[in-house]
Amino acid sequence: MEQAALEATFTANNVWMLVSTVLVFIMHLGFSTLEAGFVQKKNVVNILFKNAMIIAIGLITYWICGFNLMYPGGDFAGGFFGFAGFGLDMPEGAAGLIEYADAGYTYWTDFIFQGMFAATCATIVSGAVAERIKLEPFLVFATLFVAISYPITGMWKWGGGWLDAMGFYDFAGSTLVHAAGGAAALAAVLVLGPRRGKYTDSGIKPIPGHSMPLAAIGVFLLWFGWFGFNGGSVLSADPGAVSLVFVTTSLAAAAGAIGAFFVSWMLFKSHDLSMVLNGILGGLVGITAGADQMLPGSSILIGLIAGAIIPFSVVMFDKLKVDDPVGATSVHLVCGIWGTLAVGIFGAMAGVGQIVTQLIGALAVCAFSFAFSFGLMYALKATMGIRVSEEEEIKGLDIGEHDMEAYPEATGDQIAFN
Amino acid sequence: MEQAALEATFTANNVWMLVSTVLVFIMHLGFSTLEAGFVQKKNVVNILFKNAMIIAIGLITYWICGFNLMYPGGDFAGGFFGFAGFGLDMPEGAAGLIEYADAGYTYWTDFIFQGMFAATCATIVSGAVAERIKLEPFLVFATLFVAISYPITGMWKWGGGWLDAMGFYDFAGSTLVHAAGGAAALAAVLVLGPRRGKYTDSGIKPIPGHSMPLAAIGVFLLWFGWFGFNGGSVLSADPGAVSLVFVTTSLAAAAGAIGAFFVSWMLFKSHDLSMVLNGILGGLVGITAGADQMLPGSSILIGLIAGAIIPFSVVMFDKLKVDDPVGATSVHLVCGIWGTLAVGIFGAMAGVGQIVTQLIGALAVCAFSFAFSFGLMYALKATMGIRVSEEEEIKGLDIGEHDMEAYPEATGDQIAFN
Amino acid sequence: MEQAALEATFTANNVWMLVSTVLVFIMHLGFSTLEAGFVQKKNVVNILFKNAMIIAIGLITYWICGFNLMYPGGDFAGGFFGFAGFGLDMPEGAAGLIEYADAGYTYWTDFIFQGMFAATCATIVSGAVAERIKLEPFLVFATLFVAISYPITGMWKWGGGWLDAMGFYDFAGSTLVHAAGGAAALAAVLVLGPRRGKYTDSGIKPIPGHSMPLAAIGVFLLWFGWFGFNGGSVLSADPGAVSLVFVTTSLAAAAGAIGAFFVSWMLFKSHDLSMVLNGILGGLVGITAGADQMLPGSSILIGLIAGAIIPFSVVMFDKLKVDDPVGATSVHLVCGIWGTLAVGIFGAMAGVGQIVTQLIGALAVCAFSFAFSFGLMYALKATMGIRVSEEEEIKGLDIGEHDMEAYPEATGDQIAFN
Amino acid sequence: MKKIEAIVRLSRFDKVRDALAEIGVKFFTLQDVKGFGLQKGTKMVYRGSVYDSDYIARLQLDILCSDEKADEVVDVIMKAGRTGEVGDGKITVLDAVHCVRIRTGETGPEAV
Amino acid sequence: MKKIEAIVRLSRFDKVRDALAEIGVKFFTLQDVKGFGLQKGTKMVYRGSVYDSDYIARLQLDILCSDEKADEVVDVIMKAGRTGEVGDGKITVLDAVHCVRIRTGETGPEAV
Amino acid sequence: MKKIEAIVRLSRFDKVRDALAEIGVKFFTLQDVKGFGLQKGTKMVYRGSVYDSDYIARLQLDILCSDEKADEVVDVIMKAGRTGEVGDGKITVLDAVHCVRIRTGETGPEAV
Ligand SMILES: Nc1ncnc2c1ncn2[C@@H]1O[C@H](COP(=O)(O)OP(=O)(O)O)[C@@H](O)[C@H]1O
Ligand SMILES: Nc1ncnc2c1ncn2[C@@H]1O[C@H](COP(=O)(O)OP(=O)(O)O)[C@@H](O)[C@H]1O
Ligand SMILES: Nc1ncnc2c1ncn2[C@@H]1O[C@H](COP(=O)(O)OP(=O)(O)O)[C@@H](O)[C@H]1O
Repeated sequence: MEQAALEATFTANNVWMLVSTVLVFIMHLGFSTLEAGFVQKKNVVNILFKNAMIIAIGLITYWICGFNLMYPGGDFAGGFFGFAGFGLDMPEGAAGLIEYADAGYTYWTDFIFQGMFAATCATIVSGAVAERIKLEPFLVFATLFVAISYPITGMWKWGGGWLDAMGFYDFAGSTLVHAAGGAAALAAVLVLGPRRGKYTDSGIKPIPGHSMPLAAIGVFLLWFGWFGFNGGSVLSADPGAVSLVFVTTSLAAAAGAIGAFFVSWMLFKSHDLSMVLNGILGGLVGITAGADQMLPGSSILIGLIAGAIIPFSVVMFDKLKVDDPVGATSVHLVCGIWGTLAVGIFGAMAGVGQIVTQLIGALAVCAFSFAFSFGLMYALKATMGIRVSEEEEIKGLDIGEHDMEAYPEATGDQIAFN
Repeated sequence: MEQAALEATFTANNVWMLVSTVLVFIMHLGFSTLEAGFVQKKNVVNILFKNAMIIAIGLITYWICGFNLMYPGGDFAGGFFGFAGFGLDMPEGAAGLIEYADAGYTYWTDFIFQGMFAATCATIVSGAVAERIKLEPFLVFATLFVAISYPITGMWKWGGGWLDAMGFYDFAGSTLVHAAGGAAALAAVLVLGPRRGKYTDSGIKPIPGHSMPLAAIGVFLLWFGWFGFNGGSVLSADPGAVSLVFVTTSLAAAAGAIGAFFVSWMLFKSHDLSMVLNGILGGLVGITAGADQMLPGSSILIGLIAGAIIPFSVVMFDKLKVDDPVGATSVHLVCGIWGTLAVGIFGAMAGVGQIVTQLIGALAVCAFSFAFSFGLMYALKATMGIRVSEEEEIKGLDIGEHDMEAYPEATGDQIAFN
Repeated sequence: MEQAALEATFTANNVWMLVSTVLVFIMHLGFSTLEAGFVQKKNVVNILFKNAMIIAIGLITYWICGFNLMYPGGDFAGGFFGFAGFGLDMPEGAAGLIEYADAGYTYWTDFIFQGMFAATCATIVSGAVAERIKLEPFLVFATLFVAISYPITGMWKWGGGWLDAMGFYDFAGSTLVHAAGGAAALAAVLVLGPRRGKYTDSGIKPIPGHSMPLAAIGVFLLWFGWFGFNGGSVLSADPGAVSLVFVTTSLAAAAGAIGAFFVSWMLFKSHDLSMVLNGILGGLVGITAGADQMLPGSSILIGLIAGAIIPFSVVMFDKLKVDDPVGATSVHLVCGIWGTLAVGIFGAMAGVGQIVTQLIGALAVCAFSFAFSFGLMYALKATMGIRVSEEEEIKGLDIGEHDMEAYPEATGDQIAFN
Repeated sequence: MKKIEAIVRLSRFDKVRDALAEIGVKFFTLQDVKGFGLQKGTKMVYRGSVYDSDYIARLQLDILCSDEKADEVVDVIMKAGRTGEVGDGKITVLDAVHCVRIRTGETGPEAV
Repeated sequence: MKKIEAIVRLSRFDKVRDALAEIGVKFFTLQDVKGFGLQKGTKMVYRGSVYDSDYIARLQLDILCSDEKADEVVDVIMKAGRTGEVGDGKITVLDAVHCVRIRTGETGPEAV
Repeated sequence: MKKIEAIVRLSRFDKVRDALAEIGVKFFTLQDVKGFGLQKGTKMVYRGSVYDSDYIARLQLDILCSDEKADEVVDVIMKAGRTGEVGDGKITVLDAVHCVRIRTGETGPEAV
C-alpha cells in the first residue's frame, strides 16, 4: 500500500481504537452504577468513592509500571515475568506512530486503551467486597492488584508470554480480565467473610440492593462499553473483523438475557430483574474470549449457556456462603471460564486439544490471581485490618468512612411544598 | 479511486457505521430511563425488565428472520413482501466486505446497525402500555411485532419495496420506525384501556411519573443516540452529508425544546419539564425523515413545529382517553407523521406531489402497523389475557409480576445512622 | 498526497470530529446530573429544566450569531470584535468540505462542534446560581451570555484575535470556556447572594445535595465527554496528537482525584466524595489548556495540583460567602486559570514570557466575562428581579416555578405492596 | 375530644377517605407505617432467594373529633376498610385532653 | 405527664424549634406527615393537566413534658407556628400515663 | 388497653423485636422518626464543612396491649433497647379508650 493511503488507514484505525478507549472508560460508570444499585442505601457513597478512586489508581499505576510489566517486549525470560522499566516513553517518530503497530494505532493509544482495561479488572473486586470492607485497605489492595498481579497474568498471553506460546486463545479477556478479576474477588470475599445477617440459622436472608434503576443503567452502560472492549480488541478498525465482533458480542448479550430469563423462571417462578441483568453480563463475558472466532449461531449458544449458568451459579455461591452482593464471581469468574473453554468448543478453533489448552490457561491465570489476592488480603487483614466494625456495618459505611449520606434529606423535603 | 485509498475510505466509513450502531444501542438505555422516570415507583422494575428483554428479543429475532424480511434482495414480488430465508450468512470475500455496500460498510455492520433500529421500534410500545399490561403477553407481542410487522413495513421503503418505487422518502425513519412504533402503541393502548383511576367522573387525574431525573437522563441519552440514528442513516461517513445531518438533527431538537416551552407556557401557565423533554424528542422525530434534505433554517422550523405540537397532542390524546404514560403516541406517531410530511413542505424535495406521496406512505405504514398490532393484541387478550388484575394494578407490577421492589428499603435506612 | 487518499483521510478526520461533537454533547447530561445531584430535592426539576433549555438556547443562538461572532474570518478590525453576519451558509463545493479546514472537517462539522462547546460554557453558570434564581431572568442571562459574551472572548484567541496574535495559548479552553464560564458564575453569584440559611451567625451551614449517585454519574459523563472536548480540539484525527491528548487528559483527571483525596483527608479527616468528584473535574479543566503540549509526567503534576487546589478553593469561597452549590467557581474558574498558567510552566512552551502571556490572556478573558455578566445580572435584577421570594426558596423552585415535583409520591407508594 | 388512629390497607384508602368525607370528616393526618410481625409479609424474590418481606405496608390516619362523633368515625372506617382477609388493620381511640387550632387559637371541638 | 402532638408548616419549623429551645424543650421527636382533606392542596401541573395535590405536607412534633409545662409549650408553638393563613395546623395534648428513659430507667418528669 | 410508644435505636431494633416476640407481642406498628434537639447528632462532612447532623434517626414502635401486659412490654423494651450511651430513647404509655380490629369488629383486648 502506498504511503498516503496507508496513512489514511492508520488514521481510521487509530480513530476506532480511541473510540474504543472511550467506550471502555465508560464501563467504569457502568460498574459504578451497577454496584451502587446492588448495595444498600447506607453504603452507596462508599461504593461510588471506591469506583472513582479505582479508575484513578488504575491509570496512574499503569503509567508507573503496569504497562511495562504487561508488555515488556523481548526483554523477559521464560515468559512468566518481565519489566521494561518505570514510566512511559514514546518511541521517536514513526516508530511510535504508524510503525508502532503496523498502522493499527499509536504508542499512546496502546497505553491508554490498555490502561482502561487494567482499571476494569480491579473494579470487579470492588462490588464483591462491598458493604463491609474498610476503605483504606481496599485501596491498597486495588493498587497492588492492578499494578502487579493483573499485568503479570496479562503478559502471559497478550505480552507474548508462555500461554501465548502454548496456543492459548483469549481474544479480549474472558480469562485475562474477567476470570482474573473474578478469582481475585473470590479470594477477597473468602478472607473477608459474608455481610452480617446474610447467612443466618434460619437460612439465607437476602439483602436487596437499593435501586434497580441504577443497576439497570449499569448493565446497559457495560454493554455499551463492551463494543469498545471487544471491538477495540481487534486492535485495528479492520471492517470485517470489528463488525463480526459487534454481531457476536450483541447476540451473546441478548442470548444471555434470554437464558437467564428462562432459567430463573424455572428455578424461582419469578421474573427476577437482577438475574436478567446478570445474564446479559454473563453473555458478554462469555463471548469475550472468542468474539472474533464465532459465527452468529455459536455466539448465541455461548451467550444462552452463560445466561443460563448465572442463576445456578448465584445460588451455588450463596449455598457456599460466599457473599457477593453484585454477583461478580458468577458473572466474571464462572462465565469467564466458560467463555474461555467455549473457544475450544465452538467456532474456528474448536478441538479437544484447544479445550485442554484453554483450560490450562484459565486455571493458571485464576490460580495466580486468586493466590496473589488471597495472600495480599490476608496480609492486610493481619496488619491494617480489612473489615469495618459491626457497629459501622449497621450504621453503614457512608457515615462510617465518609461522614456523608448518599441521599441527604432536609427536614421535610420528602414532600417539598407547604 | 485506486484500491488502497478505497480501502482506507471503506475503513473510515465502516468505523462511522459501527459508532452509529453503538449510539443507537444506547437509545435503549434512553428509552428505559425515560419510561422508568415516567411511571410510578411501583412499576419501575417491570418497565426496566421489559426494556432489557426487548433489546434481547429484537436482536435475536432480527437474526432469525427480521433482517431477511426487511432486506430480502431482488427475490420478492410486487414489493409488499419478501423473505430471503432464516439466519444470517455473510457473502464470501469482498462481496460481504468492501463490495457489499460500495465501500460503505460490511454485511455484518449492516445487520447489526439495522438490528439496533428494529429493537427501538418495539420499545416505543412498551412505554405507552406501561403500568397495566401483563408481562408475558407483552413479550409475545414485542416478539411478533419486531419479527414480522416492523420488517415488512420497513421493506416497503428501505428494502426497495413499493413505497420506494413510488418516490416516498423517509431518510432515517420518521415513518418506518417512529410512526410505525407509535401506531402500534396506539393500537395496543386502545385494546388495553387506560390505567385505573386516570379518567374519572370528575375529570382527568394525572398519575405523575416517579422520577424526573431518570426521565431527563433518558431524553439526553436519546438525543445522544440520535446522532447515530440519523448520522448512521447516511450509510457511509460521507463528511458533507453526515455533518449536515448532525446540524439539522441538533437544531431541530433544540427548536423542539423551545417550541414546547412556549406552547406549554401559553396553555398551562407553567414550565412543564415533561413537555420540554417530550418537545426535544418531538423535534428529533420530526427531523428524522428529512435530516439530509434540510438546511439549518428549515430544520429549526420543523423542530419548532414538532415541539409546539407536543402539548396539544398530549392534551388531545388525554381528552380521547388514550392513556399513554410516556407520551409515545404524541412523540412518535404524531411527530413522525409531521416529519414525514415536512419532507414535502421544506427542503430539497418540497412540492405538492411529494406531500401526497409522503402522506400515502405514512398512512400506509401506520395502517398496517396499527392493524397488525390491534389484531395481535386482541388475540392475546382473548387467549392469555393482557391486563393485570385490579389488585395487582394497585399493588404495582413490580410485586405482582416480579416479586421485587425497585427501591427496596431496609427498616430505618431512610436515615442511615444511629 | 494524491486525491483519493486525501479524501480517505478527510473522511477519517471528519468522523473523529463528529464523534467528538457527540461526546461534547453528552457533557450536557453530565452537567445536568452533577448539578441535579448537588441540589436539594425540591430544586431538581428546576435545574434539569435549565439544563435542557440551555443546550437548546446555546445551539440556536450559535446558529443565529454566535458562530459568526466567534469566527468572523478576516473581516474584523483590531482583533477585539468582528461579526460575519446572521445565520449559516456553507461555502459551495469543496470550499465547505475538504478544503474548508485542510481536510480536517467540513463547515457543518465546524459549526456543530463549536456550538456544543458554546453551550457548555453557559451551563457552568447554571449550577452556581442554583436553588435561588428565577427561571426567566436566568434564561435571558444564558441567552445573552452565550450569544454575545462567550463568542467575543472566544474570538480573541480561537477566532484569530489579539490574544492569538500575542502568543497566548489555550488548546481546548481552560480559559476560553472554563474560566470564562467560571468568571460569569462568580459575577452572577455575587449579584444574586447566597442561599437563605447558608451563612448564619453560628457559621457555615452546609446544604447537602440530594443525590450522590447523580453527582457521580455526572462526573463520569463529563470525563467521558472530555475525550471529545480535548480530543476534538486537535481539529483532526491526527493519530499522534489525539492519542497524546487522550493520555494527558486521562492522567490529569486521575491525578486530580488523587490530589483531592489526600488534601481533603488532611484538611477534613474524612473521605469526602464530593471533593474527589470535583478533583477529577479540576484535573480535567487544568489539563485542557495544554493537553497537547504535555508529556504524561507533567500532565500528572498539573492534575495533582488542580485536584489539591479544589478543597482549598471550596473552603475559601465559602469563607468569602460566595455560595456556589456545585463548586463551579473552584472547578472552572480557579482550575481554569491554573491550567492556563501551567502551559507556561510545564511542557513544550514553558518559559517566563509565556507565563506572563498566559496570565494576561486569562485575566483579560475573565475580566470581560465577569464584567459582562455582572452588568447583565445587575440589569436583570433591577428590571425583572432575579431572586425567588423567600417563601418560594423554602418551598423549593420545583413547585414555585414549575408546579411539579422531581420525585412525585403517590400516597403510600414508598412501600408499594399491600 | 378524641384522637382516632386508624391503620388501614393502602388499597382501601380511597374508600375510607370517601366514606369519612360523607360523614363530614374533611381533614385528617396521614402517614406511612409498617406493620411488623411474625406472620407472613409478601413473597419476594431477590437474586435467587425466595423470602417474605419483613413487614407489610399500611397507612395510618389520625383523626381528631368530638367525643360524640368518635363512634361514628370508627364505624365508618371499619366498614370502608374491611376486606375480611387477615391484615385489615386496627383502630385505636385515645382521649385528647386538649386541642388547639394554631391559626385561630380556638380550642376543643371548634378546633377540629 | 403530657404528650403534645403539634402539626406545623414546614416553613415555620425553624421558628418553632427555636422558640421551644428558649423555654427549655431541648428534645422532641419529628416526623413527616401529610394533611389530607377536601380543601385545596397546591396547584400542580403534569403533562398538560392542571390539578391540586391530594395533600399538604406538614411536620408533626411529638413532645413529652410535665403537666405544668404543657400549657407553656402549647402557647409557644402556637405563637411561633402561626401565619394566619388557612393550614397552620393543630396541637393536640394527650395524657401520658407513664414515661421511661430507656438509658437510665428514670420515669415520669425526670425522664423527659 | 394501653398504647405504648417506644423510640429506640436502629441498631437495637432487631433485639427489641425478638424480645417482644418472646413475650408474645407478635405484631406492632413501626415508623421512622427523627430525634431533634440541641445536643449533637452525628459528625458529617460536606464539601469542606464539618458539621453535626440536625437530628438523629430513630424508630418508633407503637404497641397496643392490655393494661396488665403493659409493664412487661415496657420492661422488655427497656432491657433490649439499652446501650447505656446517651440517645437510647424513651417509652411512653398512653391510655387507649377503645380499640377495634377492622377485620372482625372485635374490640378491647381481643382486638390486639
Ligand atoms: N398489637 C398491635 N399493636 C400495634 N399495631 C398493631 C397491633 N396489631 C396489629 N397492628 C397493626 O395493624 C395492622 C394489621 O394488623 P393484622 O393483625 O395483620 O390484621 P388482622 O387484625 O386483620 O389480623 C398491622 O400491620 C399493624 O400495623
Ligand atoms: N380533624 C383533624 N384530624 C387530624 N388532623 C387534622 C384535622 N384537622 C386538621 N388536621 C391537621 O392539621 C393540618 C392543618 O389543618 P388546617 O385545617 O388546614 O388548618 P387551619 O386549622 O388553619 O384551617 C392538616 O394538614 C392536618 O394534618
Ligand atoms: N421530651 C421529649 N419529647 C419527645 N421525644 C423525646 C423527648 N426526649 C427524647 N425524645 C426522643 O427520644 C430519643 C432519645 O432521647 P435522648 O434524650 O437522646 O436519650 P437519653 O434519654 O438516653 O438521653 C430522641 O431521639 C427523641 O426522639
